[in-house]
Amino acid sequence: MHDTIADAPAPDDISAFRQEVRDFIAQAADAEIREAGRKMTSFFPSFEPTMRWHRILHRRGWAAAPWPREYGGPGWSVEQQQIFEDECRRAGVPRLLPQGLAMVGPAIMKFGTPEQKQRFLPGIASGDDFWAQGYSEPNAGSDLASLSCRAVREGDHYVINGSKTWTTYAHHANRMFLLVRTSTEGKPQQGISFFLLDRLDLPGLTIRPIIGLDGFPEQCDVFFENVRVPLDSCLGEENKGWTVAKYLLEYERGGSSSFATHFRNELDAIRRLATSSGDGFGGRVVDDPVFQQRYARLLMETAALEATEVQFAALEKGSPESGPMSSMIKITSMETLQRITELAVDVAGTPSLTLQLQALTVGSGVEPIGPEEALTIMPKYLNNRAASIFGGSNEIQRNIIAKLLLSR
Amino acid sequence: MHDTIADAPAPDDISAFRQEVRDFIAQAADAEIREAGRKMTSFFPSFEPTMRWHRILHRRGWAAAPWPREYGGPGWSVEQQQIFEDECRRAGVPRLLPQGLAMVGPAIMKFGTPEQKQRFLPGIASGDDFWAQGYSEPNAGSDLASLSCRAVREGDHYVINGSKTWTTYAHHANRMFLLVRTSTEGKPQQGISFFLLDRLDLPGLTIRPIIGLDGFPEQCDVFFENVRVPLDSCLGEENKGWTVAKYLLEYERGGSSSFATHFRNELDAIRRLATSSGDGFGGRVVDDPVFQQRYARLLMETAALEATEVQFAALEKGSPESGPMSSMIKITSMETLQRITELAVDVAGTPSLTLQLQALTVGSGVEPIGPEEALTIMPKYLNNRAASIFGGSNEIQRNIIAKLLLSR
Amino acid sequence: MALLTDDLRAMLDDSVDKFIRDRYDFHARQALVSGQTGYSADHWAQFADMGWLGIPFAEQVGGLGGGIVDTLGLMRRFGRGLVVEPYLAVVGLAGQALAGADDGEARDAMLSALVAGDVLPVLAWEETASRGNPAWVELSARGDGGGWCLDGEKITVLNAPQASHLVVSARVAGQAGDADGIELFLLPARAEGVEVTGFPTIDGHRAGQVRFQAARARPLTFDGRGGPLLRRVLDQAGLMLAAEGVGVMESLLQRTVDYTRTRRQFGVPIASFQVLQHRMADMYIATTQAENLLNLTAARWLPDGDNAEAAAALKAQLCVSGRYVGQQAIQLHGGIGMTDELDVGHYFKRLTSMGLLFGDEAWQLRRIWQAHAAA
Amino acid sequence: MALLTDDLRAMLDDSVDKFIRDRYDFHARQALVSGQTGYSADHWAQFADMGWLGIPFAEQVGGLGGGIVDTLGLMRRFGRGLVVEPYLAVVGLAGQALAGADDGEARDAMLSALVAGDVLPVLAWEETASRGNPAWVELSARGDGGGWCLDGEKITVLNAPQASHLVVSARVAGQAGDADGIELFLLPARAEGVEVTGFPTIDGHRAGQVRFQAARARPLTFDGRGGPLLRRVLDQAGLMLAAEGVGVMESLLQRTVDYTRTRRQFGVPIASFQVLQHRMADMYIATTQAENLLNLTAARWLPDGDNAEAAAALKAQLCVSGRYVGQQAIQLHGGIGMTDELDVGHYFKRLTSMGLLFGDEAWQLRRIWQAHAAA
Repeated sequence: MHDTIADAPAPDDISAFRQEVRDFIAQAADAEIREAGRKMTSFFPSFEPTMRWHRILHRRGWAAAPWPREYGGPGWSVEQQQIFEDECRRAGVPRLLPQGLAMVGPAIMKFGTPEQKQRFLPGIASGDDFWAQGYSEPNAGSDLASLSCRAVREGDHYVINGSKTWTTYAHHANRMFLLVRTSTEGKPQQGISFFLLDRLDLPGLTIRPIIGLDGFPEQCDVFFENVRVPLDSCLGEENKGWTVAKYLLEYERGGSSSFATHFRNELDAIRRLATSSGDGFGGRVVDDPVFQQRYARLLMETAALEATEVQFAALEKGSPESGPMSSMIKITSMETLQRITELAVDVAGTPSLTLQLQALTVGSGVEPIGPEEALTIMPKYLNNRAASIFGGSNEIQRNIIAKLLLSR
Repeated sequence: MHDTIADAPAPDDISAFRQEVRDFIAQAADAEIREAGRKMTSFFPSFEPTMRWHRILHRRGWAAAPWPREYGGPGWSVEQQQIFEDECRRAGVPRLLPQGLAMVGPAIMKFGTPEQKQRFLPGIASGDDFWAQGYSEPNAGSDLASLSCRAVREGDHYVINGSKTWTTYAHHANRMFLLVRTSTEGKPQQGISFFLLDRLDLPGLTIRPIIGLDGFPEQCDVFFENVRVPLDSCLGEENKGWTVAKYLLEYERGGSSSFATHFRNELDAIRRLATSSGDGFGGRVVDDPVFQQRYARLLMETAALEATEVQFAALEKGSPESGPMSSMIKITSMETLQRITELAVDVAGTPSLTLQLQALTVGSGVEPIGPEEALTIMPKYLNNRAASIFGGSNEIQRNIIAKLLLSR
Repeated sequence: MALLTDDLRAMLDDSVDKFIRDRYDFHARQALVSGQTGYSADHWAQFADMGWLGIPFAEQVGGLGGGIVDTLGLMRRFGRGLVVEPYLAVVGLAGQALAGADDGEARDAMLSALVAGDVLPVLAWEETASRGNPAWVELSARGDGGGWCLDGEKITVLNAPQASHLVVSARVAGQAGDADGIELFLLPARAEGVEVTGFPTIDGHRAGQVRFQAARARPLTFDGRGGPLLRRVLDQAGLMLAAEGVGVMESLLQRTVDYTRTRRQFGVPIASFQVLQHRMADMYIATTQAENLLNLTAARWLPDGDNAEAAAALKAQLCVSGRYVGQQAIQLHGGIGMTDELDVGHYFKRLTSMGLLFGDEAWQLRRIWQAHAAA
Repeated sequence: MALLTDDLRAMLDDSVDKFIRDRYDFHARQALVSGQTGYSADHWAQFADMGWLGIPFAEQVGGLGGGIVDTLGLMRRFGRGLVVEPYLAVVGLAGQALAGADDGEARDAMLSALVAGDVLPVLAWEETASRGNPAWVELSARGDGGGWCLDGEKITVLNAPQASHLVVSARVAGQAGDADGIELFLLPARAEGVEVTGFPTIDGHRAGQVRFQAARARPLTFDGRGGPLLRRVLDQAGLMLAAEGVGVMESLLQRTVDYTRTRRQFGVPIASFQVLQHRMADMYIATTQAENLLNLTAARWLPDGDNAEAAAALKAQLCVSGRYVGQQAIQLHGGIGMTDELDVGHYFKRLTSMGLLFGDEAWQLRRIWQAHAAA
């Protein structure tokens, strides 16, 4: 096994660090922030309290945990980052939104000009800016190369026409990164540019929230009608946006986050619910061997996922295994997650059918109907149907694996 | 619901008929015939005792149960045929081999000349002849249209060159029906002829048994090297063999036999084994809720299969549903069967790993090692891996369904 | 077994088709879902006029004299149209409970009004700890001289906020879980001591929690016949639900086939991808399995007998088929299937509800085993 | 955790690769399988010479001083080569039981002979009613002054017909199912009162039923330490089996990819069909899940600690992955995969065996739950 830990601090320092993190979260995360963590029903927690938590962490210097120190990161070892993440999960605070910190931020670090870095990175680190991601289009879902939103140079501006969809929280965003077609020559991947928009209150730019299966707006359509943006909007070279996008896709697909830890937390919650749920015969669901088998099977899947995450993290960059294994992580993590949400629904039973938009709204003060633990179960089940669709559908991921297998 | 029963006799006659069948089987089926039924581990029971049973039934006039009276059938109603089949299953006698009775026989009835009918049907009905089926070729499994075994006219003979494979019991057969290419013009399906060979001891014809996963020879390779057969070997017109083959495929795929009844018998056997099997904690497997769920799920699948069989039998010939539903029956019946054999293996546990070629051989007199009920479990599991391959693989069947769905 | 003539059933089916076509496009349906009452009283009056409310009831109460099997054509079409009117709850659940009541006077009065569209009784049977088990009744009924008092709580009472009356399972003897000692009671939904907490459900329907505190109610059954009646009613409701589910599934299959034919990716319709073709073949299989099992179960249904194993198998198949068809319909539609704007997600959510109502898959498999082992 | 140096392990792995390449093609393997003894004594002597038999044993008995994790490279390669020599039974099961024995004299004598290739001890633990449970021991050991007598029966004793000695779990106190009261005993396989009914198994290996009637045996453990030792040994054997299974699966995946690239249907290589591509992607995933879990489990293995949950998860994954990869390899090969002539069917049968040995999937899931619920 490769060692995945760099600059590992001494054990004593580690436990002191853990305590420091735990103490800080305990005093800094207020009730509404915790409520936002508790009421997460998709990959994206409630916007306002999460951004507030982002800014609180930033003031402590901890918001951009994996970032290098020069860009505002705390300079932590991998182990410290892991501890920080563990403690955040344990405390139930919301995960910070990834669009800036984990997506466009790293892309700007890698491909940005010094001017772009200076202009954009501080606002991402601080949480003063929120970036929307403009990749998908109505007719280009998992097939990014076919996108048709286009930008044409006119004097000292680009003029953008077209639309983007599945743009998470665009209605909350003040900035946006997006892929646009700047040329139709060559292969479809060529001629795509990666744009950074520093404002969204532009003439011709319209944002329309999309209501999801759970009844909440999370994604948005974004329409561009002759939207003018300056020529320095490109990240990287014009027509070379595919390189940036691929870099980010890899980043997103493999992920640095540990799904396994998250899944164990979800499973713990199911176990608690099963412990307080009747089986219809005076016993508890948790004692039903059929429940136990499904649960144990998910623990097994989670163990295998953890093992794959560890293996993936230990792979050398560009190793031939990293392609298929990153797709494999996407497939197995999302399918296991979907099965976890299915089990939760079955344990919760008919009370999970109750639609509780208000009780789910952070800060509403509305009490849930039925058991509190069941409140988020159905929204999670519904929202996570998207887990095998977005970010390159699982069908696309299997195509990728097969292609690599057959080309060996 | 359509009524599937034609010429239904009165209830009293029916129960008298059932008793008559039961009595006859009880006195006519000797120990070895029953042993052949008990030791069936694939769709094909042991050859010798099964053909002996065929001839015994023929003497009673009952061998060709679904055949019209003019060709030697007993002239039974559908209900009587069902009762006869039920009673045979109940008594555990082997199913008669289908190649003659259910495959080439009906094809000859539909496409044969009067001379062919007279020449071939009596031997099929009586069990004096056994026909091998020559469809598959080493390079044309589920893709029959691409077959390359060819016959060329030379004077008053055809000369056959090529080979066939997966030819069940060819090493026991004295006759054979096969598809050969007689022309290379037009579409691949055109130019295929359906041949009837009235002897297999021909110069240049070689039969080589293939040992299967279970260690027994059941299938054969058949090689043709300048094998000369008379010009009247064609069933139907030359180059129109595809029509005959399609007719037979439909016949085979939908089947008139009730898988559901068979599966319930198999499930009963599993339940008996589970009743006598320890669960490792002093209890019985049959009382384990996890076993019960898997078992009940298979009962459910069997109920749905039965419903589909009933629906299919009630469809008008040529109804638009009959195509997809016949493929559906093939898929679901074979996949349920495979799951049934999996459950059996899990209930039997490690004793099913014992390889017992002698004890499985009908008439060997060798006692099985371990529980008698476990003897056939592993061979069934292994052999039934083929259930989703042969007779048009389940992938092909799904292609067919999708094609029909998309063409509506 | 159907009781009505083929002609009459065909006529009913046609009238439902026409209603769905003329009055129940997706936008009209969504307007009802987001409205105050969650259904249309006009529609309901029309149901009464068309005789739909009377299909499975005796002619003496104004019904058509059919059986539960005769409602299946309507239910299947309601599935296709995603109808939210409380037909299952009123006709299938409370209505069937009333039809089996020992108190002939209450029965005839209520059913006459039900068939006329004047009352909306619903059935309250599920409790917090009952999962699928109708014998897990903790809610108690005590006789106090002149009458009976109910105390306890019911959950997921379908269409409770819209109900005029409640039919309630209550324990008069024994302990929760005992098959004996259960009776059914009738009371107005707005009676004293009744508190209904209504809510929308994820599938666009309405339901409620109902608390009873010394609520006075009239017994509908006697001598412990409430328990067996309730089990029969739930089995019948499962049959109706399966018919609705088949309607939902065939709609989803059709929409998915249509969508994949028009949606293009990588320069071709996505229906040309073999993996999606096989997925649709499996959706067809799942749908057709449920449909065939529904038909066979209906054909063999014993109006007064024990249909437990067959009902459990059908409901289990509905759970299995419904989950597969619903999930794959979303998957094959991709992101657009995740939106509130397209009907696909609403069909999916209805199937999700169906999976849980009247006992989930594991529950039904357990019942299959029990019935099978007892046979 | 591995105990040997990376260099030494790499050397061992290379030597196994060379052996498989030079001496173990499929036909050579099949000749062994159908031969009288079912393995090659020459090979075994070579295993001893190469030091393979000593990998997980102390230097004082001639071993390399490694741990069970150090055998995994070899086991994986044995999986690729479908090796039938009784390495798992002798080194993994009996050898590990002996290595943990309290009787130091018997231990050292047997292990020295084992490492030298002079004895073939095997472990007899499974009984008719024990399923995966090593505590379900009915076979009894009674002390009679000078020694101990065994009475009872063991089933599926791996490599029993080839064994020189038997290590047997026996009950000295308590009842079948009790975790306490179990000790391990040693006796020659041809001792008086021992009857071995040998047979081939479907995977080309050998096993046997063994009956003990007043068979005199020497105790290897005392004070109830036999039970815990046996559980540890079985967990270790599961780890070795998983390594072998990963070797089998990667071979099947490679063969399937190769076959679908060359086999043509409908005028194209069948590897061009998307459905088969996805099937192979899933075979890759299943194989890689098992491989990664094997590696992580090995890295975290506690040589003397409780590995129960991790061992159960790994074995469960082996069952799940092995079943899928084996079945799909047959399916994608079509008819040819059903024949004795091609190695694919033999790999499949080995995976089938693995699924049942040391407790099947349901058994392992039960153990996962128990360990998890206890934590």
